[in-house]
Amino acid sequence: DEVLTIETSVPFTSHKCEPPSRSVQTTPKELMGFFQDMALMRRMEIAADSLYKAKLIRGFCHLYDGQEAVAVGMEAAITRKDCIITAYRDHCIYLGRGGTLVESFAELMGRTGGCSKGKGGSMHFYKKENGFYGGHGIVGAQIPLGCGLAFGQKYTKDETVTFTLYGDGAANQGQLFEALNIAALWDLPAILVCENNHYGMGTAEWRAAKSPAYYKRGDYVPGLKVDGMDVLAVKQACLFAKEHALKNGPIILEMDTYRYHGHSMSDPGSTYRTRDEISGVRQERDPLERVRKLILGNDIATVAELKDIEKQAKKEVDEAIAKAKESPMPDPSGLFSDVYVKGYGTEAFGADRKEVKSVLP
Amino acid sequence: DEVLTIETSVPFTSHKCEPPSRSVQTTPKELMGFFQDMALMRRMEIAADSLYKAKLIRGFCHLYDGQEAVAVGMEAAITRKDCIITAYRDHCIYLGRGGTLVESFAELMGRTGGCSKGKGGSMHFYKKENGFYGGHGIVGAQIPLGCGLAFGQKYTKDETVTFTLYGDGAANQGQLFEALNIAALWDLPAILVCENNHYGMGTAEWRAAKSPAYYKRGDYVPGLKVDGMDVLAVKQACLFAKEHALKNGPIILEMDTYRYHGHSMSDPGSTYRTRDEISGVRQERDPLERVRKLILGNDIATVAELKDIEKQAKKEVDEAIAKAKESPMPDPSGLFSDVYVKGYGTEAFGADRKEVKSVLP
Amino acid sequence: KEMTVREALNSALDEEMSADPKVFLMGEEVGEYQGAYKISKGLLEKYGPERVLDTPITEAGFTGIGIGAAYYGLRPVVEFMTFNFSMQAIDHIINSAAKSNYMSAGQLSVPMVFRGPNGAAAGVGAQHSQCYASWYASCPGLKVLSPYSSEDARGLLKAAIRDPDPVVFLENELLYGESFPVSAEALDSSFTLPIGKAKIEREGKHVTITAFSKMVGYALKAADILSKEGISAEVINLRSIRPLDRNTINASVRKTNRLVTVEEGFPQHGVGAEICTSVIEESFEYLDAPVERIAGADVPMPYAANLERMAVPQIEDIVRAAKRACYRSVPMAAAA
Amino acid sequence: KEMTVREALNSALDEEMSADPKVFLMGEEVGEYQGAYKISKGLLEKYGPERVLDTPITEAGFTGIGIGAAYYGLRPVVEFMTFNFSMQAIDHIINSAAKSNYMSAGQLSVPMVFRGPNGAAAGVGAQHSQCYASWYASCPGLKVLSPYSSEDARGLLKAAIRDPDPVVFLENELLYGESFPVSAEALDSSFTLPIGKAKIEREGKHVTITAFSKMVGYALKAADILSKEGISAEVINLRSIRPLDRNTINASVRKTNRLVTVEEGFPQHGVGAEICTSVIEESFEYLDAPVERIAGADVPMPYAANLERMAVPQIEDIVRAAKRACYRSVPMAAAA
Ligand SMILES: Cc1ncc(C[n+]2csc(CCOP(=O)(O)OP(=O)(O)O)c2C)c(N)n1
Ligand SMILES: Cc1ncc(C[n+]2csc(CCOP(=O)(O)OP(=O)(O)O)c2C)c(N)n1
Ligand SMILES: [Mg+2]
Ligand SMILES: [Mg+2]
Repeated sequence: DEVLTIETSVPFTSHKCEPPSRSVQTTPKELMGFFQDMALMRRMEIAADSLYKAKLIRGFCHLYDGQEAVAVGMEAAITRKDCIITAYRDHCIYLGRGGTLVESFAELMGRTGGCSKGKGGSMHFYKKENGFYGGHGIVGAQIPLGCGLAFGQKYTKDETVTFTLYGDGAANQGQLFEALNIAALWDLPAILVCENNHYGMGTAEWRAAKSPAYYKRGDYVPGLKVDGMDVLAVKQACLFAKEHALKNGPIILEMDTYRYHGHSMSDPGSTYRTRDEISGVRQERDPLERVRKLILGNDIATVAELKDIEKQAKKEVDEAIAKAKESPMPDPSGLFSDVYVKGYGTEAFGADRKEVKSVLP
Repeated sequence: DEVLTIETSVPFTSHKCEPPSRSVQTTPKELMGFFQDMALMRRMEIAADSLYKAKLIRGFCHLYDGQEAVAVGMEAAITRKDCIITAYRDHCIYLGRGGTLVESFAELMGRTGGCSKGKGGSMHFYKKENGFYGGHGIVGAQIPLGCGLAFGQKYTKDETVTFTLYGDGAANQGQLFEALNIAALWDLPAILVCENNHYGMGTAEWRAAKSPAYYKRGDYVPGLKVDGMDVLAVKQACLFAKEHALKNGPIILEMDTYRYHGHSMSDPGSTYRTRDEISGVRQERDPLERVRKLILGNDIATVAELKDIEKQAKKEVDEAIAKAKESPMPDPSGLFSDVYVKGYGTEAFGADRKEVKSVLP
Repeated sequence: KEMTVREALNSALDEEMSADPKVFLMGEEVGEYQGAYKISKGLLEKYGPERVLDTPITEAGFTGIGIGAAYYGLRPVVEFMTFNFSMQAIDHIINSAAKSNYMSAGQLSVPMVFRGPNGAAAGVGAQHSQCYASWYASCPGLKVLSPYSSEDARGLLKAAIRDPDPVVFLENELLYGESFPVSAEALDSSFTLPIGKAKIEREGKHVTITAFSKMVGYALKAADILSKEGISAEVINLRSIRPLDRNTINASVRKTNRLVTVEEGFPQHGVGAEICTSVIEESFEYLDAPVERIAGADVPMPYAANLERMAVPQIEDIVRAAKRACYRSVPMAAAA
Repeated sequence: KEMTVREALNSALDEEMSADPKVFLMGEEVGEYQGAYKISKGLLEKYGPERVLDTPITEAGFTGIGIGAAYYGLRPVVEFMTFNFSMQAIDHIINSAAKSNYMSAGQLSVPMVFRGPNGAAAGVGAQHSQCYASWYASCPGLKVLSPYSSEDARGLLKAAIRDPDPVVFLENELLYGESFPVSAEALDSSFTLPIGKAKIEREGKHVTITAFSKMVGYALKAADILSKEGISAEVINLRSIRPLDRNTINASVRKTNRLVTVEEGFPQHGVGAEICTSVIEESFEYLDAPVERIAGADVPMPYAANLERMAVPQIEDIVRAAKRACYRSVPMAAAA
């Protein structure tokens, strides 16, 4: 495959490190893959929106559309031996790690076919065999957890790294500073990826952070500010970060990105930001459109071919939903499974303990 | 009274602010007061050590000798309308705020005459009417509490400030970063005073902090590094900080200081640092000796006069202990008092609820 | 007149803020966003950003700041977006708020309220569904209230804000939109309910059912069903988990001689366990049947709708337990 | 052979670290300082700084890191200097450790131990004396153990480290220096005790006394006194608070027909409340007297020695309660 060298949209801004080059190496195949992956993610999230409105998905549901370049660019730089952990906005990260659409939708609809057998829900997707550790619902808590994964990697001398994703809102959490300090003291191969979509729920970054320079958080750890809407910039930054982390310990990547949807399905997403702002980002920075332009500009595929890919994505999503709907609800016995790995034969009780109980294996 | 101008031991190191002048104004009277106050504190802590060894004080007991210049210099810069909150190493801060020796020793011995009527103990001294809010046993927790006091001051437009003291170990706590961010966002008149005595229990600062530059914590808030063994430097820094905080919001003061005793009475204090290190500080940086030299050098008092003050301090301490010993143990009814301000007449139970109970007023 | 629980809470906050300038509200999204669940709607506009404060998502930090402000003499109302997140701040609630008045022998009182939705909502999974009633109510120094109806919500929240001690105020997201009739008296700005007193929601003769929050509604529905079968159930709305109104509970059991406790939280060391024990301690000889405990299943909350339904008490669970207590035979089901 | 609880814990850690390279220890002062209470003495020297890690005083951070390491497949032992400080990390213990295996349908197991001294020590005041047994034991997903003797300490800690689930291991500072006889079997490196099983420390006929940790010793002393007065008390050392050995407790009560529960923690929603309720649920008809509950006083821990003594159960409280349960008359004291 031919190698292309493409300039990132904007330069990297660096803190306490030499930034990587703006010239990113890629191939037509990689670009086509990026387009395909992002189109699929975009479609999945739009479908999830509909399923939610049709009341087939319950509770919280946080969509990732707009931020796809982060998930996709990161995967292009790392292997499945590297670990990823993120927050509740986890559908696309899961897909990027090799999760399937059917398992995603089945989980969202609370079916046994889900990646957590319907027990986790939207916020709790996992794929441990591919290095994906969730899906965490408590803002900021995944940051020490991710540093702990990195601890495990260092302890077992695996020469791999962990990417810990969190939002701009989460970046103010004290446990970030605690974990970062320990990661730095212990030289853990931990990469903190702040997905700065500029809002934590309805709060603009500057209202929540005196210093919204998230790539400088903690000050003593190197950091890089990256255009998170540019999949190639993300890939370049992640390659750089992985190399850095293996040699020197933690590093922070701030991904400048945007979520098109509201925070979750109960948030219209339009009271704290203008429609112009949203459509401006869509028009000028959309990650999928950027790749489309690159593909067309480099004569890698035609407009129609790309449209076909998008149609194919829609078809895959629709088929997956149909399949997921066929997956049954969990068996009632599932209420008591997986409370423990080892239950020692003790009894666990249902709401009416005289009526429903179970012996934990 | 004649005004003296004295140079601080070392220059201030500043972060994101213009440091105050090294030339500090004082008077003979003030210097004599400093000597007297510090001599009394020193004596009090040495007496507490003996009382502990005589088993008259129980549990934890954290002594302040070596760090007296921080308590005394700070008080010289502020009023009792300003607030102070600190950690468990609180005896001398309490004394500085106008607490009495008798109440201190009575509290240490768990007597009704104690500042918390014997219910708090060594770590829980308070003197709210003079702006002293404790005495807190959980490392780092006093930092948001102190910012909350500052919030109260701003809310009520009192034009006063809060000094929140914490150790180098506590400086790594995430809640510091959380509180500092909020204090900065809301322009709270909060002064964070890191008493850097270079050890958190048995852990040297550099083993606990990747970046031990505590005056730069958080990065975006101004800070000042101060020789905390030089009472005049402390006073100058606190004057500066108060003015700053009222105008611009939070500021950090890192006081370079030293504790002579072990962390608490169970720690000999000699396994993680050398005896040479301790005696070196005593000889070269002792806060009391520095003031003695200033007084003698400026012909304010004679060697004998200063010795007399120290003797007087010893006498006061001995008398206070004798008095405190006469204070009775709390009445058993004290077990149930102050659980609530308003108990609504509900019952509270003792260990054997059929035997001991009380109606809460 | 009818009023939703949301309106009741909102009006209570509004009235107390208007009555006492020391009262202020802080928390995530309470201001510009009008509250994640719109409890604080309109308050920012009315009282301004000095008294309605949006915080960063840093529970330990802002809770500590709230408590410090209470030390200083203000009357903060700290909202947790849900009580699950209060775990990040629980050291402050226990060690900085609950214990301060005692440790300082009365010098450092902490007149404030911690409030927000508690327990299970719908489909929000294991990390967002925990009930904290028993944890907080185990701690001396705290008061713990949990309203059911709009009248409860108004009367208890207003009482909590006026109370000189730290109050943990456990709401329920699924009740926010529910409407209840409210009396004219309850609409008066002077209205409060007494802390530490349970309410007999429905009088009965044969069995006592205790519940709090959303479960009161279930208990009342169960009582309807039971009455059709000739069982007269007395339903006690606890309102206050700490102080627990042992007198009202025991008096009722001394009358009915049978007890069913209902709660959505985990069973072990739960509210039901305490109520059962209190009745054994004080009214042992009056009990004609074993106490029946209905509680959340002893598992983390599953997401799937069918499992979730099994994980929280249903009306039929209460009915079945009440019948058991009354020695009506019920068919024994197989273990799951 | 005699052994202190400290030596028992130390040897258990040593043996498990030696047997499994995935086991490591982290916490404040566990390394160079040899442990704030010297439980980890010699381990840094023996296993090096990769496996014995001194942390900063940042419980949320290092606990989260420990749990992440367990996700990855290691077997961390996280020491809290005391369990009071675990409140800064409790969100991780509950939401990141206890619930992960369930939420992930078995993908994310968390094989680790949280350990340290729990409950009252001597003269350390309100913020350093809380017992967390009932809080942690209320949470499905966690196992909660609390040793009394050296044999308990060895057998339970070794079992906890080998267990594939998160275990909260509640020690007691005042027991660390106590010596107990240990059998040859218990000294073997293969020795473990079963999780979820209580131990009958002393058989008896007239009354059952349940206790855990330090209170087991008090219960045994109370049983000595009672035996001199002709009352034969059966003393149950719970060992495991979750799973709770309901079978052993109920079997004992079915034999003795009387129950006294003893714990140092706060009474409301405590361990005693759960045990009482379990017995009411399963053995109501066997009870000949109200269950007697002995617990910490319902107040924050006072510092003064005389009040502190009143705030925790004493041997005479247990004796008195047991006699009451056996319908021996006791003089009623005035309210305090
Ligand atoms: C500790 C905690 N507090 C509050 C919440 C409620 N909450 C969920 S997501 C969220 C906003 C987070 O914003 P950000 O970190 O920027 O991530 P984004 O949603 O933008 O991806 C809040 C407040 C929570 N889940 N956990
Ligand atoms: C949250 C918490 N963790 C641990 C402890 C135990 N502890 C008490 S003091 C201390 C050391 C604190 O060091 P530093 O902040 O430097 O203050 P210093 O004692 O030197 O004044 C520790 C670990 C505690 N009290 N609170
Ligand atoms: Mg965001
Ligand atoms: Mg220190």
